[in-house]
Amino acid sequence: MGSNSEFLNIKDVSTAFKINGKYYDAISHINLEVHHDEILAIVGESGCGKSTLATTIMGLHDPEETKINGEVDFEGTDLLKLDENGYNQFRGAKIGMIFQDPLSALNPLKKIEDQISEVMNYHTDFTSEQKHQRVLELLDEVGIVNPKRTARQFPHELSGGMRQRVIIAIAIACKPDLIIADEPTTALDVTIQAQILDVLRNIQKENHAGIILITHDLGVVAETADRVAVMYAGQIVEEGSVEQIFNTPKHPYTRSLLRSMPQLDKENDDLYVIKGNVPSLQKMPHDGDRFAPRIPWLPADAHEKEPAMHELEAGHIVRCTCYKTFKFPDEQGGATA
Amino acid sequence: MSLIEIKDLKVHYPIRSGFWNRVTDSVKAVDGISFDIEAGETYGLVGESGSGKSTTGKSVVGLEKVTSGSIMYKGKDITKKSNRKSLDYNHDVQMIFQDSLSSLNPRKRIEDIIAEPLRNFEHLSKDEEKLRVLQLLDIVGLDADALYKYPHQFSGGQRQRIGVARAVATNPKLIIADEPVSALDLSVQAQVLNFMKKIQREFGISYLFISHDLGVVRHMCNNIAIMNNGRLVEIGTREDIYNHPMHIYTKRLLAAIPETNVSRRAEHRANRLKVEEVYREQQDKYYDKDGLAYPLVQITPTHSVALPEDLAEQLKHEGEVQA
Amino acid sequence: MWKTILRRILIMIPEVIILSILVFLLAKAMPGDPFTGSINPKADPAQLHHLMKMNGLYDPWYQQYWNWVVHLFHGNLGNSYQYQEPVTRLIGSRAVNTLWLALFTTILTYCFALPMGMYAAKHEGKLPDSIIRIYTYVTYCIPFFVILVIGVWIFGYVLGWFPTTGSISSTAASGLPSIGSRFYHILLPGVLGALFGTVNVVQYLRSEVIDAKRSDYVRTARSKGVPEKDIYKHHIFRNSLLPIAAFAGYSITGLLNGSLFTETVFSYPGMGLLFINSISYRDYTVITALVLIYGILNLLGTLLSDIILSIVDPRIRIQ
Amino acid sequence: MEENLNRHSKISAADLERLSKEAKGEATPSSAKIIWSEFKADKPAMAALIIIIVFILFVMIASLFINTPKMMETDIMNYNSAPGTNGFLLGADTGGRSIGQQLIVGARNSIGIAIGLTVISSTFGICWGLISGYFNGYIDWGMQRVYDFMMMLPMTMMIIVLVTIIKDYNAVTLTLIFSIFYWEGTSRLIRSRTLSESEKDYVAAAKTSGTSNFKIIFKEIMPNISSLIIVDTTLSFAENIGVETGLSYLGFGLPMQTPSLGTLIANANDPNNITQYWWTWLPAALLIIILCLSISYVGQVVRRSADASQRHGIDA
Repeated sequence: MGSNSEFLNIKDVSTAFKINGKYYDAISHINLEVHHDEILAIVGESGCGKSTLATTIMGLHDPEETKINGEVDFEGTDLLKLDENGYNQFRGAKIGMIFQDPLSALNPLKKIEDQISEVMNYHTDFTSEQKHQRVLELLDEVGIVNPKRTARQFPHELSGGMRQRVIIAIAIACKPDLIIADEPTTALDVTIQAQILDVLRNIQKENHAGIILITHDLGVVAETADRVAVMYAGQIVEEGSVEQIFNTPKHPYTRSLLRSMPQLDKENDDLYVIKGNVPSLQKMPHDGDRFAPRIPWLPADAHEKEPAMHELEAGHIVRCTCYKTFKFPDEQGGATA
Repeated sequence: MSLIEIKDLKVHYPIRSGFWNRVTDSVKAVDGISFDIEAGETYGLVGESGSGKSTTGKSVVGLEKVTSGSIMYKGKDITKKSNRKSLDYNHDVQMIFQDSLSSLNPRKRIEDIIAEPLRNFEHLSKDEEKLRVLQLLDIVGLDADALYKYPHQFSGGQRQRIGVARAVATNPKLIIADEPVSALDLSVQAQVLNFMKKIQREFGISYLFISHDLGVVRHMCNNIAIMNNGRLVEIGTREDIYNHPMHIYTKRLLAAIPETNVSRRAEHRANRLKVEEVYREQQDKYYDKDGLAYPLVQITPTHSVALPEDLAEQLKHEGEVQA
Repeated sequence: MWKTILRRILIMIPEVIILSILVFLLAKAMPGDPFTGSINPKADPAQLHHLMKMNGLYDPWYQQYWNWVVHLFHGNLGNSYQYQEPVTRLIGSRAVNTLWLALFTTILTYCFALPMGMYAAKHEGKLPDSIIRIYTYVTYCIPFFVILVIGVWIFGYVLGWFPTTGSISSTAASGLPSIGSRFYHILLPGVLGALFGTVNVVQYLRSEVIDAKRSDYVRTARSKGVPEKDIYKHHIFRNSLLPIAAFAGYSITGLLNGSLFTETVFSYPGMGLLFINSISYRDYTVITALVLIYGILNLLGTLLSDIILSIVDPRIRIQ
Repeated sequence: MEENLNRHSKISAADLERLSKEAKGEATPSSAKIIWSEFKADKPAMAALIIIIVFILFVMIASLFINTPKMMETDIMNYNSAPGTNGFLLGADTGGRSIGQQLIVGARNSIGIAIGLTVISSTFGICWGLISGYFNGYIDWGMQRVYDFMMMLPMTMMIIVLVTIIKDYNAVTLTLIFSIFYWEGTSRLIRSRTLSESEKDYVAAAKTSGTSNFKIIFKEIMPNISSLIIVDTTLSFAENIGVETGLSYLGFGLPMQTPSLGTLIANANDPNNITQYWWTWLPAALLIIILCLSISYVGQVVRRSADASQRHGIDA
């Protein structure tokens, strides 16, 4: 996992959406690297900008409604500078994407085989026989029991888990270096979720791909990720290895999130509740720590004016210095609200 | 006597096919389940999508036409509409829905939404009613200025709390909570669950808590039933289900819960794959020839499992030996 | 699927029977009789009485109905009192004209509507979209017969570009010139019908395309690296056009209804004009036959739509 | 409950007035206000609305001063008088009757029938759609069969046959005959929306709150499709002007002695009139076009205000 294996370098990327004629930042100044052979999880609650980051990398935004700044360096190319045609050389070929809702993400009127081989039409010069073989191979690889039969079916004839496997097959058809999985298991049952995560992990091992796994589910992160970036209100607030994040979380938001999970042996206690709400796009605070309003008991001088990222140990980065003095109200030395 | 007793409940939907469009088969959404809910407890009903848990909840609250079986409340079978009417059943049994946006009428103000059950079941003066609504809003942690607003002006968590306030309005004995927090973010989920617990403590309400999230269910419920394909496969206390699961389906479900302890994840994964393997191998043993679960057999006073007789005997014996 | 179609047809039978009874009774209830006006006004009442009796007009209604149905099954719709010729032959010659015009209008409608709907949706919210939307509002709300009258006035009388009556010029030679003349006669009503009949197809297609544009499967296609042009071709247009195909059946109803007006304004000898004339002459046999035919054509239109839809959409396809 | 609540909530009767006053200050505007503000923000829409209202009031009042039987008397002397001659502002027709006066009376008749038809057929169609969509099972099945049958009937033909059967019909009977056939479009639209509304949880919540079916249909579901109803009703109004005038044009609408915009346009059936005496029919045709365009434009504005994302006026 040396730094020379990084192939995706997101530098200072901001994406703003136009709402009633004005632009509002959905994500601001994101810096991230993705390496080969790793699963990077991006975790946060809804409205924190995780999906916007994914669609920004994929170039799926309508240029008239969005303003994107920064640089997405993918194997030496700045993706954000590409035109539509240039982007299409990457999409599907070197970057694959997996979506949340497996039913609507498949064209209801096309057979599974056609939907998988479509991606090969544009990125390979396979003959139709080769494509057919590859489709069967892929379906087998993602764990579909009867590839021949499934290839001939329509999406509505498959179960949710099967459909998600098909989506994965599409994403990996051209052996991409990067796979972006946006909430790939949210719509699925927990037993299916476990299977899909296994499939993802196996694919990553086999293809030496890098995976960006976007999810709100801390359990999924803990089970699957190698590295984790925690996002809040359009910014990354903490980044580190999965052990660093789960065993020694630093940022108040990370710690609050982990604390609000239902926990073993504390069934009769109340759960921890983070005060307030995630700010909406239009009401995003622009100076100071964006999480400060939700930990009001922490004195204002505990926060930096312009919260910067601080590296605590190799790979473990935290925004703002407030983590040093932060304590929960019920902890020793924590002030009451 | 239990608060509510569900006995051999079946909800089947006919499938019509063939030339004359006759009923040739049926979808057995709920296929003969029985359980009791005690006063003041939270009863968990767990299952994957399509297991029939929501249908069960809707039957208990009277929204679903029951094919056969009985739901006894105050000595009357409320699967009959006339009994529900004569008991003012929904005064005592209310519901919280999963989708908070869809469950609040977008064209009604919050006051009218919360007051709806009051207007139908309790005849209060205007001021009494308004006071009651304000107090209910206060209890779920919302300000009075919510009164004349519309549902879309609130966040998901706030809306779900409005739903809770409406369900509590008539001081019911039982609330059916159908996936009340699955659409919510983690921090908001905590808030709603806390309010539900608080209300239970203060008003002595029972919940039928329907969820697919085993973590949340463990946090909320004392007694739990696991549902699979329209049948119950295991019933027990929290302790029974989480520490001594007996049915392979329960075991498989528990093994699939993601492990948050990062250092144990390899071990956990190996365990899950093992359980998965066992599940595949022993499936015929735990399900009958139609792939359905067997009737429940009592193993301990609190713990029942859907097993064929020979297997049940064996397990009972093992249990005694262990004890 | 054949079973489904057959079942649909079976369900239609009682509908057609009820319609036939209804039509028959209504025709009977119409005031006047077909003879008083058509023969010598000084005719002997006894002779008239005899005529009525000969034609079975004094029998109880169910008897008359039964006779009518029996004849119907022998392909005999009776004689037109007004034209003194078998109704089947009379309607047959007129039906060709009506269907010819209807077919032309339908084809033309789709030729106008499909590109318009797709273009509007592709440029959603921009100028072309607004123009097309204004166009559809305008054509939607103005009553069609007003357009026809103004159209025939401007293009037929004032400019003199198109014929204003008939279905074929009396001087046209047989063969190619006769086809040309027929086509010349349906050109103006057809174009007007198509220009002002596009609104349903355009709006439906536009909203289908816009939905498809925003759908997740199109996003999937984008993430596959499919060029925009191909996304429209293989995903958006294909998926939006399939349900549109089913509209063709339903549009029959509208066209038949419109044929009464079109044929009156253009004095075009089709079934619609025949109906209007027959009403004035109380020509029962023709009236009943025409209402029945129009009703059955409406039914077949709906059936056609259902069949098309089930063929093109695998989700509805029934084994 | 009361004691329970009093025990656990710090709000008491003393706070009632203060709190509800505070809440009123935060209240959200109702949808009627939103529609009105949309009209205020859109000048052409306002103009269209004013044109329609002023025009309807004008013909209603002006027609009171016109003696219709006298107006309809034939006067050979004024055969096809051109506009501005013989004291006819808009000319006269083949019977020497004033076109201007006929326009006013005809417009009143046509609009009156259109309003009557819209009220009756929309009310019926809305109720039919709501009931058929809300109750699944046999009620819906039966209603659907009736609907299918009605859809099969060739409407215009049936109306013509009925008109010839009924002796001494007048504007009221004519409106009723039209109403038999013109509720279907509305009912289909309402039914499909009701079907999807009925599946939403707020309907289930109303059921578990003990609300009766009747109340759920008309007080819970109907307000949620009210914008659809308003839009559909305005557009049907524009369409219904075409229904009566069309039939009158064919000669099966209002009786000969009752002028309608349709009978005026029917003057164009005479090749002489259509080529030489354009004033006998063209004003009526243009009047219908302007009227229908204005009404439909108003309908579009209402539709837009119902869709929050397209509003020009205030945000809710």
